[in-house]
Amino acid sequence: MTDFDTLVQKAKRSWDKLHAQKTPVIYAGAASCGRAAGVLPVIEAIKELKATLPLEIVEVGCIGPCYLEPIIAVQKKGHPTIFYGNVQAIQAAEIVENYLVKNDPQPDKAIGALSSPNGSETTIPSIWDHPMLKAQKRIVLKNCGLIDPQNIEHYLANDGYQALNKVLQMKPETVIQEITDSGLRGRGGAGFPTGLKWKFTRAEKDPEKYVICNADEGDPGAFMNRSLIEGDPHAVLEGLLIAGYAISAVKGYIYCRAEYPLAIQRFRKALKDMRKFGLLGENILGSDFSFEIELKEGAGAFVCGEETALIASIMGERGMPRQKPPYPSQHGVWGKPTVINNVETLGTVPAIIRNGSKWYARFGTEKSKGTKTFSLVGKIRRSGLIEVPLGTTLRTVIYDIGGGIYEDKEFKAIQVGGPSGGTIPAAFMDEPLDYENLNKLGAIMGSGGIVVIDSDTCVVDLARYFLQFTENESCGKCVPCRIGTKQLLNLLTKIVKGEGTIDDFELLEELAHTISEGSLCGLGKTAPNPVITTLTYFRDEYVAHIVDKRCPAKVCKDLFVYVVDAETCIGCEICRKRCPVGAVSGEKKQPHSIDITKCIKCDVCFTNCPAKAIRKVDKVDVIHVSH
Amino acid sequence: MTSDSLKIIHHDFKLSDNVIKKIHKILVKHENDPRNIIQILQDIQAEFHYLAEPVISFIAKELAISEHRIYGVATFYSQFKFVKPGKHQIRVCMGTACHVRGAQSLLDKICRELHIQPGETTKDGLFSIESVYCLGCCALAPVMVIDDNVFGNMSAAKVTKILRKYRRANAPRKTPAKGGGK
Amino acid sequence: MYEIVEKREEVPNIHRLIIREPNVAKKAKPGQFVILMPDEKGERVPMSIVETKKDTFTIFMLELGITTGKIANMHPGEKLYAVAGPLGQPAEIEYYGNVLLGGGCYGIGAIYPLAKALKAKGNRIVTIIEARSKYLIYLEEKLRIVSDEFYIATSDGSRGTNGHVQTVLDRLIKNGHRFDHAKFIGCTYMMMNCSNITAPYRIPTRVALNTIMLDGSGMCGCCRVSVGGKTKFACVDGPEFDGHQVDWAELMKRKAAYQEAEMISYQTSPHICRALIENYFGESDE
Amino acid sequence: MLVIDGKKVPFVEGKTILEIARENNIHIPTLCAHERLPSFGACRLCMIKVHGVPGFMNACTTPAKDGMVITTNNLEIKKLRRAIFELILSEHPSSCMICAQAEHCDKFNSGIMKAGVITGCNTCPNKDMCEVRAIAEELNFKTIRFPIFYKELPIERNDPFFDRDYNLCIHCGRCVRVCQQVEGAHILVFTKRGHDTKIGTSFEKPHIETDCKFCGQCIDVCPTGALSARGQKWYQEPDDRVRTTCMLCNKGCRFEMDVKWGRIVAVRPDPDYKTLKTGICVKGRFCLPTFFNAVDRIRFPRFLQNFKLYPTNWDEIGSHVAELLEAYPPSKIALYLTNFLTDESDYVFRKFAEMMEITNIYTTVEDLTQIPKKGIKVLWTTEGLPGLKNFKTLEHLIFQEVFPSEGYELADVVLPAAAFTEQFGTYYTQRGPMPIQKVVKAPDLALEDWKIVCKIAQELDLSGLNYLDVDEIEQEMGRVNYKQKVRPVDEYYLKYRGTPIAEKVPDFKILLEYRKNRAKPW
Repeated sequence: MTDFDTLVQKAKRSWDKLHAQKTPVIYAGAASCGRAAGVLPVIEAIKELKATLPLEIVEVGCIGPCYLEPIIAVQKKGHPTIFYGNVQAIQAAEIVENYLVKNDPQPDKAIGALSSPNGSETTIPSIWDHPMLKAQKRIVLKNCGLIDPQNIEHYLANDGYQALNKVLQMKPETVIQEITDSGLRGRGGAGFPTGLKWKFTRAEKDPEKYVICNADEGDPGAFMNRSLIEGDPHAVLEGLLIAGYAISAVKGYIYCRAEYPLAIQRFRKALKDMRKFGLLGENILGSDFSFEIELKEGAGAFVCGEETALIASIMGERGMPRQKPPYPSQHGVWGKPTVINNVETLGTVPAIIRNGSKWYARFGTEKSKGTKTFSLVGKIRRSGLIEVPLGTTLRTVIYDIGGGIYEDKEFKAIQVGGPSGGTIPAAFMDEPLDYENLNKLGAIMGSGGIVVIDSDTCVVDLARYFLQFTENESCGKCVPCRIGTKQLLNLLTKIVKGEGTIDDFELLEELAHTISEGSLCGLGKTAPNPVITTLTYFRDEYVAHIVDKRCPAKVCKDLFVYVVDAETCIGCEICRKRCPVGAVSGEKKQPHSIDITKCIKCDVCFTNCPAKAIRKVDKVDVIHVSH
Repeated sequence: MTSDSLKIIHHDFKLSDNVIKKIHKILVKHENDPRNIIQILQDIQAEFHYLAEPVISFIAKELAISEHRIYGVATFYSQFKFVKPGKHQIRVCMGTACHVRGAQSLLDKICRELHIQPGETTKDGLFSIESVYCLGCCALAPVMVIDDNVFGNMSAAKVTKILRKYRRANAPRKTPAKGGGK
Repeated sequence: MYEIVEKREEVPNIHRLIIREPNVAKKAKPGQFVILMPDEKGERVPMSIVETKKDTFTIFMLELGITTGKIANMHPGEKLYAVAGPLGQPAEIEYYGNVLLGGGCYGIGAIYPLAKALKAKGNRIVTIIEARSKYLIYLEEKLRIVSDEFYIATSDGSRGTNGHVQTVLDRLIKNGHRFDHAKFIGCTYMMMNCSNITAPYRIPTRVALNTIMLDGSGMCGCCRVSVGGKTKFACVDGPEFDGHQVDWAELMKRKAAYQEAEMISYQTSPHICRALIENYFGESDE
Repeated sequence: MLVIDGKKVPFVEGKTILEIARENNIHIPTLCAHERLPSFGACRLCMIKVHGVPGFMNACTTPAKDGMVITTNNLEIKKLRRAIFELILSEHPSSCMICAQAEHCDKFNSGIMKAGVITGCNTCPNKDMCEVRAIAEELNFKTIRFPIFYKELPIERNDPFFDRDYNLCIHCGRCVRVCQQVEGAHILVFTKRGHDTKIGTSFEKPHIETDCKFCGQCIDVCPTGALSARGQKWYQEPDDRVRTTCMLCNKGCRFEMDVKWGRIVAVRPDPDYKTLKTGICVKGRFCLPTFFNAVDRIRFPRFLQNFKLYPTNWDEIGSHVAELLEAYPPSKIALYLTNFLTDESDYVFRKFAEMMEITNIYTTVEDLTQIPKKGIKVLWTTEGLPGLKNFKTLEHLIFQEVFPSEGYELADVVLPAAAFTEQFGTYYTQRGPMPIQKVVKAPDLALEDWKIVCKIAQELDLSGLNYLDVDEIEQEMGRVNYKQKVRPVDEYYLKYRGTPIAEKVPDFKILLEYRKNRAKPW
């Protein structure tokens, strides 16, 4: 019995004790998204119950469906554990009491159940049959939402560090071969085969090698890495250790975004526990493999997601990318060979080692193996974090898992891969989601952020939004990116204001080509993607903005005006009172009117009108602007 | 455009003894290693809320590196501030999901309410506002964060209510006899 | 006396100065100029008067060299060493009918008083202004108010026509515009080209020459220009002359007479810009 | 073996494609590359196509590999290069580059308009050596389709010696890289990020408040007019470029000096002399032209007559001095040899003293204390000296100097000496004997020191001292194996002969005044 097995036995005993204990346990989803949805007041409310009712509260990560947050799960001895969603602070105590005392699981509020060993049956469907979770294949998110991220024993009890223990008996080369055979590719965005990357770096002569976990995740609209770190940090750290062993690195770095304070706390706690359990530092688990991990916080720079900029940032410099070659595998941090892997890539490694590469290679398509986590946000009914095998069609993701479009509006397109990605129209709903296909469509997999947009979103404005983001986050080193993105933004701003001219089309395309061909790093090379894809798939909207001076989605403020529809207006005066600039006039109970010269289009009247009497009308129809 | 308008030297920031003591504590924590300059600056900002010129030139002397390199690194990252921020820091998320759900009009509403532009601090020093990219709770777009508490599903109407709550919390204690404010 | 009441860099390299000098303000007529000296060792630089109020007058000074550099570094409230003027003959201001006014860089300011005066006489004013780029255009609103037609030309095409006053002028004439009188103020090269365009159409053309000047009262003769074969003094006979008579080549050679001395003055007594002194020793006499 | 544009070129390990192309004089336009600086890859103009590699690579940072087939100039690359250059021009005051009237305007206008804030090439000091203009001409650039963006940054003139107008800056980063090489400097850095990136110092401090050495290397590498030396611009093309060695101290820095209108107008480190790590010091780089062109140089020989120094010619003054020297025994005559004499002048003076049996040869101010002890009557000094008044025994003072420095008012005879940039010779420095080249003619009647001695020797009809030129003296020194030693003058010595440099160069005075409590002012 090596000391590792004793560790695991002890962990399993405490895990089983927790699940079989008499006193009921409340699992609360307390990742950042849970807290934003108000889980902390819910926990406070349940704590007050402790005075009357013996119970224990365990904070767990997010199980995925953010739209149901805050989520709690109530575990009662001899009964299935019931999950409840959208729990507000006031009704929290009542729900828990009903189930524990009155034994009434309130099926209407429940979102799913988890049968406990030799527990009684229940009519509530299993949580895993919940529409959002059914079609998923949770490998890297296996523990998220179920285990306490701050308790290493929970991880150990669920096959934690088995892979590391197994790897320590294997030769590093075989570990690399195993990862190569699994077909695992970088989940950060480029999709470079992980096995190859490790092989190149291991081949370097210099003995001092490093591994870096890229947790910068700057893409707006993407939070997969955060959820994974806050839900199951040890999975990532175990992957980092295995990578370190495979290329015989001396040290590992974690570069985590400063905007994720909770994730940083989870990492700190996990590292402390690993040291205590002998899983870090000298002779890990008694082997001759020693490894140190240092956590470095980013400081607010999207460009630091790019490899060489990240390396510069770790070295305490300005995060300005460097030309490749030489690639980081030959000349990385401190000039030494370095492997840089994304959080999700490292998180998947333990599962591959445990179950073997053939098992993992069964998932996904011929070239894009395995599963990928996506953050499903925007105008979707069921938004949240999902993990599906690569090659799943967009239709399954949007409709089966995502539950279709919010308020049943018309599904227009998805924006995938963040500011370096592209906008894929709804017509490609049956396209499989994998690296090759997305590149073919002009987008990139990127970190996997899918933002669903409906007919109320203007793609030209969306492209402008992304350009504004990349222009703001450009490091400013090379000309095409520093000046090109600014000029591209100027062009789009002109178009959005209705001042575009015909030759702007040609200039847009040429400038986009110049930036992507001329830029030094990934940020610049992919910055024009949003413009290029929207130009290819939604050219009619550009024509509408440039030629007809209309915004079909009524988003571009300079192209439409607010008008009150006299018939439906009930004269309730809400708009007149709420208007910040006094642009609305009219008597009580009489149809009101809006002075379009004063109106600053703050949208307050449109959103608050009970009778939905306010219309957005194209400016050209209202005012005959003489050219 | 004479050049003296360029100077943003903080004469008002005094390098008192306990300030120096705090700085030394931070430097020692990072082994006086210039390679950890970013982590050092993060601790300095956590301690003094912004990076003042006297502090940066002091650190430069201690670590024997050029203060200009430190300034160059500090101005690269958006986390570092060079102006005294407000007591309460408001951050409006401009991530994709929030943008698509009207974050821009939310930001405009707050700026109208506080009469400042993003990156500035209100005259009474109570609030400073900035737009940030993706705080990672996209499902609750649009999102506003004040100091550490997060407000999801924000709307223009809620803004006034929340700001008033903060103002009241910071209003000077009026003697109760006179009756509460408006 | 000679206090700088207000000073602002209107556009890069052109400073708007309001100087308190009662009798210049009272007596100055459109087209006249003043000669300024920043300190007793400074050169005497001529400046067209743009506007006059109760006891102050406004000039738009282009910073070109050491002396205008010294003035450019002065702050409101400081005093100039000397202000001489109003000097030179006032511009011819009568009713002509259609009048064309062309202004280039500092000339944009200089044509404004002429435009106001000519407008008062009932003329129909067509104004063309030129600058290297859109960010160097100033006084636009005021000029639009007094002009019936207003055109802009920039040499990089960032605003209005891509070209110069003569490009627009040429196009207007070819489109059938008729002018009874033309006035041009700006760099010598522009005034020459415009005069050459108006010559074949025999449009009476007046140009305000910006020669090197010393005393400004006809004594030293360093502002001499040959106009129609005769030698004239720009300070007393001018500054306005018949554009078609001016010997431009000679004027240009004269203007370059002191290139070497100007360059050496940067070297031997490099102008210690006041910001230098104020920053270190706070000696400025504010 | 590589193939560039169809031309076979030898492969060299460890070199970038640009270096190899340059060595085989294949032209690739660049802006941010500089042979003395590490490659940076920011301007992206050096894009080339390597067959077999998708997309374009930039030549300056891509290490060459054996067997590469490279195209530097096909249509696709030209289009991309033009588009990138158009972006650069859209943020640089480039109206003169694309103005239709540019040639006529240049021909017509006689010289550069010396503007304060630079808004176009014809007001820019860098016009004739501007690399941006060169590329504009090479690409025959005529229009910019993008809206022009002017940064509206204030012009920075709050420093001695140089002006900074960052509106012209194209962010090539050369100045940042060269400033990093100067050990201990690292003053100019990139600040802020993205489109607002600006090169500057911490909190936009003037350089005088930083540890800037004012070595001026940032100005030398700046491809545009953003960084310029205030006293050394506007002269456009120099008439001549001469290289010599500096004699302001014993380090032996090499200069390249621009000459225009018979005057020194600019100084920069000798480009071929790359061993100099920190470039040249502020005295050589910025003060020299102003110093030697100061108006109050001693120009004519003078002798005292009823309390006034009358100018005269060399013949008359020669005989006058000869009489003076013959009137006193050699033991009553003293010679003061400054450290700033060229080796030849020093040798000729000592040979003259030997012939005249003058043994009192002083080289330091302490030696002057022997004057009262030995009752010296006549002092021939080549450097302005302090406190000559209180040597009561002195009756005659022969003052041979470049400037009327300390002691000039006591002189009976004034002899105008030429500065080291106005004569040939050698000067023994830390690097051994270094050649001194004549850059400009000495003002009016000023002569080399050794020529003055020879003139007086002629009057005293001493033989063996009538040398035609410096080479003659050098051969003689070689024959007699005359051992010269390094002068005890270090980089921070603030005078040249007797004149403090700060006295003639106002900006230098400010620099010393401001940094008086620093161990080393630069």
